[in-house]
Amino acid sequence: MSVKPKVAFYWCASCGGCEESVVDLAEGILDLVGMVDIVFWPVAMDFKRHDVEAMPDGSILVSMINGAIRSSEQEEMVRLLRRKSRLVVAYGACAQLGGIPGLGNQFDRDQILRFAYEDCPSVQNTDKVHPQPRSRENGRVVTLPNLHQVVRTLDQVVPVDYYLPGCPPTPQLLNQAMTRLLSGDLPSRGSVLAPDIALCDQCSRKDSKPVDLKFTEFKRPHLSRLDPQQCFLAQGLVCMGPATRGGCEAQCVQGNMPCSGCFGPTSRVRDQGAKILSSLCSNIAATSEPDIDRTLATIPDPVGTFYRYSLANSLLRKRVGPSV
Amino acid sequence: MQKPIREAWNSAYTKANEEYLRRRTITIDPITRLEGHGKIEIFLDDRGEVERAYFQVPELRGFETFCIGRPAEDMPQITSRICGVCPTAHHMAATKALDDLYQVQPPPTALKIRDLVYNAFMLEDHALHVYILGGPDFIVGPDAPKELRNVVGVIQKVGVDVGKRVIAMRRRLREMISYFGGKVIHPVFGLPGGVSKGLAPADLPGIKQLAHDAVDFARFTLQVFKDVVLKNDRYLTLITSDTYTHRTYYMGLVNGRNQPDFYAGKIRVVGPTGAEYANFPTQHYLAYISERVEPWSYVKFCYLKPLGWKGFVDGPESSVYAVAPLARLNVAESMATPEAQKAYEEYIAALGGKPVHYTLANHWARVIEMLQAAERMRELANDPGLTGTEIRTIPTATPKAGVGVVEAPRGTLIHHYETDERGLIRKANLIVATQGNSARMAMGVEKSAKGLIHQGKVDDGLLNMIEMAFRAYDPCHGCATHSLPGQMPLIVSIRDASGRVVQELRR
Amino acid sequence: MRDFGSNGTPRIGVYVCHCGTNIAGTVDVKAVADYAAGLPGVVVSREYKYMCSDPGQELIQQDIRDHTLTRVIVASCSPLLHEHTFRHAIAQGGLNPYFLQMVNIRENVSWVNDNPRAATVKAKDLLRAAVYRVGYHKALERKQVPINPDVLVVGGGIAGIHAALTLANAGKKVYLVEREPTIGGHMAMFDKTFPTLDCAACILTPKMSAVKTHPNITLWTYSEVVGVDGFVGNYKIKVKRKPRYIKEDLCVGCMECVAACTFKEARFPDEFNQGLSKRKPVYIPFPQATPQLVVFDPQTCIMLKSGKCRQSCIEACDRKAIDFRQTAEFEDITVGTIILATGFQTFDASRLPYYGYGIYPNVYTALEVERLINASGPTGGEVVLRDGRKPKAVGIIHCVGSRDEKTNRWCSRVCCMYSLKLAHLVKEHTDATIYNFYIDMRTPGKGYEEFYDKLLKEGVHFIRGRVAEVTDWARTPDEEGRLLLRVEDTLVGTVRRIPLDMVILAVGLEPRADAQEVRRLFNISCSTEGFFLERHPKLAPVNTFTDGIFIAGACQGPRDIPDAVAQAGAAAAEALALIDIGHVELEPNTAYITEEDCSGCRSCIPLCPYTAITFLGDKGKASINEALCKGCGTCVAACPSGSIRQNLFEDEEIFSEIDGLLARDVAVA
Amino acid sequence: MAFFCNWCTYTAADLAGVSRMKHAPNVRIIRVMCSGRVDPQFVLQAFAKGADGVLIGGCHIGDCHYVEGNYKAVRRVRMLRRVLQGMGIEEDRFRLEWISASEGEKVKLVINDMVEKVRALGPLGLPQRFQEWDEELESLQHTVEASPEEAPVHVG
Repeated sequence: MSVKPKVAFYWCASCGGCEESVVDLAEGILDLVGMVDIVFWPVAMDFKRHDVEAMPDGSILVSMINGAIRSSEQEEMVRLLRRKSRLVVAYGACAQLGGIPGLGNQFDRDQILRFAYEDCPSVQNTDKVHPQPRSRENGRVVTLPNLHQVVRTLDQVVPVDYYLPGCPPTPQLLNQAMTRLLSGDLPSRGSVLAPDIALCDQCSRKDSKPVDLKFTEFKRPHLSRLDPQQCFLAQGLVCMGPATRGGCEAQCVQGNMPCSGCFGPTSRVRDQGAKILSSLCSNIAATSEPDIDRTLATIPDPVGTFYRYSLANSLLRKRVGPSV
Repeated sequence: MQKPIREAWNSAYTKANEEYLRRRTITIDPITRLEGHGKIEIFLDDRGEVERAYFQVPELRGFETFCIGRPAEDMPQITSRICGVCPTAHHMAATKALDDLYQVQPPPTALKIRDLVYNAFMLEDHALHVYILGGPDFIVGPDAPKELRNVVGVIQKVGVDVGKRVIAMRRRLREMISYFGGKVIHPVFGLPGGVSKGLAPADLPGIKQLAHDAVDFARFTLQVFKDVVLKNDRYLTLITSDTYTHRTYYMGLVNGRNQPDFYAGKIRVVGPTGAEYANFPTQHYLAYISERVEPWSYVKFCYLKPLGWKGFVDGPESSVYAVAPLARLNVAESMATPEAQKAYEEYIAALGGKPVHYTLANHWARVIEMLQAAERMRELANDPGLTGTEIRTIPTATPKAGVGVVEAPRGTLIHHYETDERGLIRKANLIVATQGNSARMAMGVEKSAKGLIHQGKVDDGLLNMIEMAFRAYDPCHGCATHSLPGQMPLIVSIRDASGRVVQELRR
Repeated sequence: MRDFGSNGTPRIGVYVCHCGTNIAGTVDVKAVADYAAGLPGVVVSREYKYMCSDPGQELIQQDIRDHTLTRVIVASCSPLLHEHTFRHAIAQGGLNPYFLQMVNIRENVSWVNDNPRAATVKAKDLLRAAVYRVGYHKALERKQVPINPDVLVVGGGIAGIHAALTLANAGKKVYLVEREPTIGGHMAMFDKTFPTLDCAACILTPKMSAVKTHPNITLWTYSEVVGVDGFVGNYKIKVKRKPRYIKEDLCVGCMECVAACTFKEARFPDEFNQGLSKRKPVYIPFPQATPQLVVFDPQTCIMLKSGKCRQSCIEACDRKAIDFRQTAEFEDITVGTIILATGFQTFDASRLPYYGYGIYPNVYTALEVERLINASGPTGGEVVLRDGRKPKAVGIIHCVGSRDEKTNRWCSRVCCMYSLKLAHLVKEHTDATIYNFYIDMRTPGKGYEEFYDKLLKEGVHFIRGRVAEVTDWARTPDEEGRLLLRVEDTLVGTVRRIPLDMVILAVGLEPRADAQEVRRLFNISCSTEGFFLERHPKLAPVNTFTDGIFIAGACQGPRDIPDAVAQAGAAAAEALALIDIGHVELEPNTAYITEEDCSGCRSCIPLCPYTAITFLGDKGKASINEALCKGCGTCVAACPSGSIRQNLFEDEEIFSEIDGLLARDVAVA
Repeated sequence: MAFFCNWCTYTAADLAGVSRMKHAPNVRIIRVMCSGRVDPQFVLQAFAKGADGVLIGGCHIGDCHYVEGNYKAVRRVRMLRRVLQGMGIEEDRFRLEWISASEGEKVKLVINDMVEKVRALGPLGLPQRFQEWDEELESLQHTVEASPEEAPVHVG
């Protein structure tokens, strides 16, 4: 039996980008493998659920779980890993905030199914067949896991010890986190393993933002020439940077596009969307309600813009009633 | 480096076996005991012969729905989250859909940058599969112990230096994608009418060097494949065995000279005989492609609309088509670059002419595509237009609808958006690569099951053989159902005529 | 002192006040107190008749000692009323005053609910919110800012004059700003004052000249306050001094220029005399005007209008005081406190056409008659009709523009008395028959009722009823050329038709037309009718909601001279009280930035109206100047990374209050 | 649930009390210094914790004790409306009113009117909805176990 700490990686409703980000340790992955026993990692290794079940409770030092929770099966798996692990880390935006799949919470599950299997233009499905939890084909019963009607963050299903933010987290953050967790010098429970300060702090364009910025309209990126040096807000584009935790090295800004908020809010904020809304709107130049509305109309999709990654984790969590 | 892995595996594997033996005596609820994201249900008749095998994918995220109401220009970033293994494919398909939506022609420099990034992505993604996901079956060998059937095993087989070379090359390619895209996983540079970031002349030499090394790397990989795989008759027999053969239609993007083009072109379809069935601009995809819904899987099954759904059958009666490397090389008349062309001719010759119906030939085709991607990178890197400063055309047209199609590593990827006049999504339709193969995969699984299970007797060897039947496609169910990507852990439940589970095998 | 934050467990004392029956009458205070006793962290929970009384406060202090309380919650009246009281109380008990949380179960519960059950439930909810919240309270210190001892008085009527003199006599420097060319206000227009009938000028002019000569008073007439900035103790004021076209230091008011004016005849209506007489473009409003300076009226002076004039006035002035190139000047001053005494305006009688004002020449307003009676008035004190005849019958209509749904609903308080005064004076001057048409006679005040009796004995007629109309529609030849007044005599119960020669309209008092602008300028509130709003109708009648700004006289509501003077004294005393301490203590509800949290996104900087937030370029962080911050919390709500916090209104405090308020509903679910 | 600014609306509410103007008992007032302090998070928290409606009261435009805090409030509110709409929360459940210190009457009218409108909509009850939603976390297993086809079968 090895004495090395055991580590597990698992995925739920996610795109696999988080797995890739582990692979993106590149040469580093070999060091990682040297430091720990990876006892479970479906994407790259052949260890199975029952291998995990066979382990004593708490025998895994840390489970890195990515993806939102969307199905009964994912839910079960994370409950199992929780039981087997001393530490559970919500790895990446989907596990921490719900991520892009969390946008599904603005719609009903049935809407999603109806479009995918009926209304979708390329679908031929006259008798409106849907995938069924239990279906029969001449006597044979075939089963599928059911989809939850709510997309959940990991900590809405099991207790989470730490969070590694990002869509996906950077290999640097993963390295730091690993080193920290393995060294046994544990940060306070529930903390996010990234700087607790907004992105502007490390943004290369910070100094180009004026101190008296007022918004008369919000520009859409595809309709504006993007200055490669100037602060996006100063250019009139919505940038989530001020309301978003740093630690990503402002990669999107390096790609000359504004921050869309994947690192989530700082520890001092409960609802990322509400906060960026408050800050942007407060600085609108217009004073009369019609003018204000005119300015605000230039943000056509507030929910999708302010809650791009954090809807499932927002104070309202899910749309109430049928969506339009 | 391998030692800890083996230790870890040993302990886990012993436990696993005990567990497994214990389990044979109990039957377990199939849903709650299901793991991973692929599932195969095999039904036996009274004689213990396979009556039916189901290949299932158990999840759906519903991107098409929750894209509604979002600004179209957000699509490249939102839809890339369908798959983190091939985010660049979705990002690019979406971006092209926006070009079409806004009726805007990107400047030449922007097109070259997109093409360069896209081929780099093709190369590194194929490398991922060849060396880490799918390749182990061949490089390490289908019957090698499973603790070695992974990247570590590959490194052991081909040597640590090679392993490091693979990792280093993927890293450099991905760093180049990050240079333009900001992030390699979920890049941000795609905009209707161009790209957000250009190439600084100072950085050109680095890119030329990379392109040059990439070609070496692709050549090298082809060599590895020849040495390890083609020199081994057992593999060849396996590849050409009937178990892994399906005579279906094939689909892929081709340029004007009917050569594979990953980034652009028209869609060409050839039939089981290799004759051209269709060749149409991407905007017309709805006239040719339909999706079939089965109650037992969340994945939809693509087929050729004019032929209608004929069921999971191949041969002349089939309406099923395949995508991905095998298909692309079948629809192509030649490769777009010289060295790839040479390799292509060898490949056709070795496999007895076109079309190649052997599923496992995908691995070989994939390596040939790596070569074309690398060579194309080199062409672009040496194109003086690459460092131009004109990288955006600002859209002026009122948006209505747009279609964008690229060849993702795993096959033809289609994004189709309809918007209101403000450019807010009204309807989004996404047909992703793995769906193109899902019907053929299901057939493959059933065929291998029927070929291998007799009198209810099953052994572990079956599992890997079955897995190979679909892993050759490098199935990305992250794409297919917005479920999960990469290699698929899977469970097989054997049920008797009464529907009782008599045996469960895990792989 | 030990401060229990969210992490520690506070020891809370809860005190539910009966407020006599004000609360206990509707809310089951016992049930509320018992409920509170069961809430987390509450170690003692009591109810008491009057928590604000000494025994009540003593009770709290005793518990703080006996139970080592760390937090105190008082459920009683509005915090606006007694928060200071109880903060002081627990401070005496040895606890930081800001460990108090008040629950408003009177104004917000017992007084607005009939249903005891609902009221009690609501009281419990509010109390639970306080229990959730108070644990997060932090120990805070009040910060002191020094008070500038100088005072600004706005308005040179009797109230402003009295306030200014009181302060000046106390040795304080006072700036008195008056819009008109002279101080004196309405009182200067009166002939006599009720009920003593002593001459207004005789008692006013000494005070006016005292103002002029007082070393501590800077008098700026023909001037307006145009800018107010800063806060109590330190107001920055900008005063606009309109050009008189006279060098004030040179002019002695000899009026040679007036005599020499190109216009031989005075031909422009004289504002001071309500337009009953004429003046020249250069004039002195009235003989006792203070300061004694002429003023050129740019609307009528040819020189100022066209620039083409003989300018005979200039030769006439041997002191070379005239200066047509004069322009408005601006004075910037700093004061610590402000007294607003901007007065009132009289109701515009032409708004009630059926009383014929502006239609029939012999319908006058009370103020016009005041001028007619006045010896220095247009007629030298003769009460005559427009055609010079002496009136034989005079009617005084009360409540014109008062107590009237159609115009002003309030009682103007002074009309009854001045109508009596005018009745007496007109009778004295003309010996005419006098009729008073009234709704109710209101004569509260020292010697007022006696004055009313006197008039009754003088044989003045009093007819109770609201006058329907005044016309010139004669039925009989002897009615020709007279005014016919129709009124229902509600005492006799008949409609009477009375021929008169002169009708006097006792117009009511209104807020000044520009009261709203003035209110905004000084950032205070107005009541619904438009008079300036006092902080508390009974306990703080001269205070406003803005610290250091006080109100005196009729700008706060209709009142007579004695009341205006008394209130002016009160306002002066309030100002003096502040000045005497030398500093004000400000609520420590200021915002602050935790520097390590701030990303330097600059979103907050444009938001602060007091420019309290600055960007530290070297650190790349924002920083708040506590002295300038007034604690609105706008930047706190807007900070996108939650890095700005506010004392007394921390996010956790408000979140926990929300959670506490709604905790019941969740429990129900 | 109501957030009232200290200087205008809260004072007006006191005035309503002093004048004994009865109004619906459903409202719970939280005092802040200025409507500009009302963080959109507070509104969402209130809804999430069970408020059926949220009312913000501030000084009339131009009358803000802090010059322009209420301008900031109205700008946020206009956008917050759209977000709430996007999350399926009816318009009448969220309201911003300018009520000056002297308008005790208006406090009564606004509160009664809003309570009436919200009552017509019925309870929002987000906490209960969250509970219902979270029942699916366990329930799924049960439904599956309950179904005969998947009943455990013992072999050997």
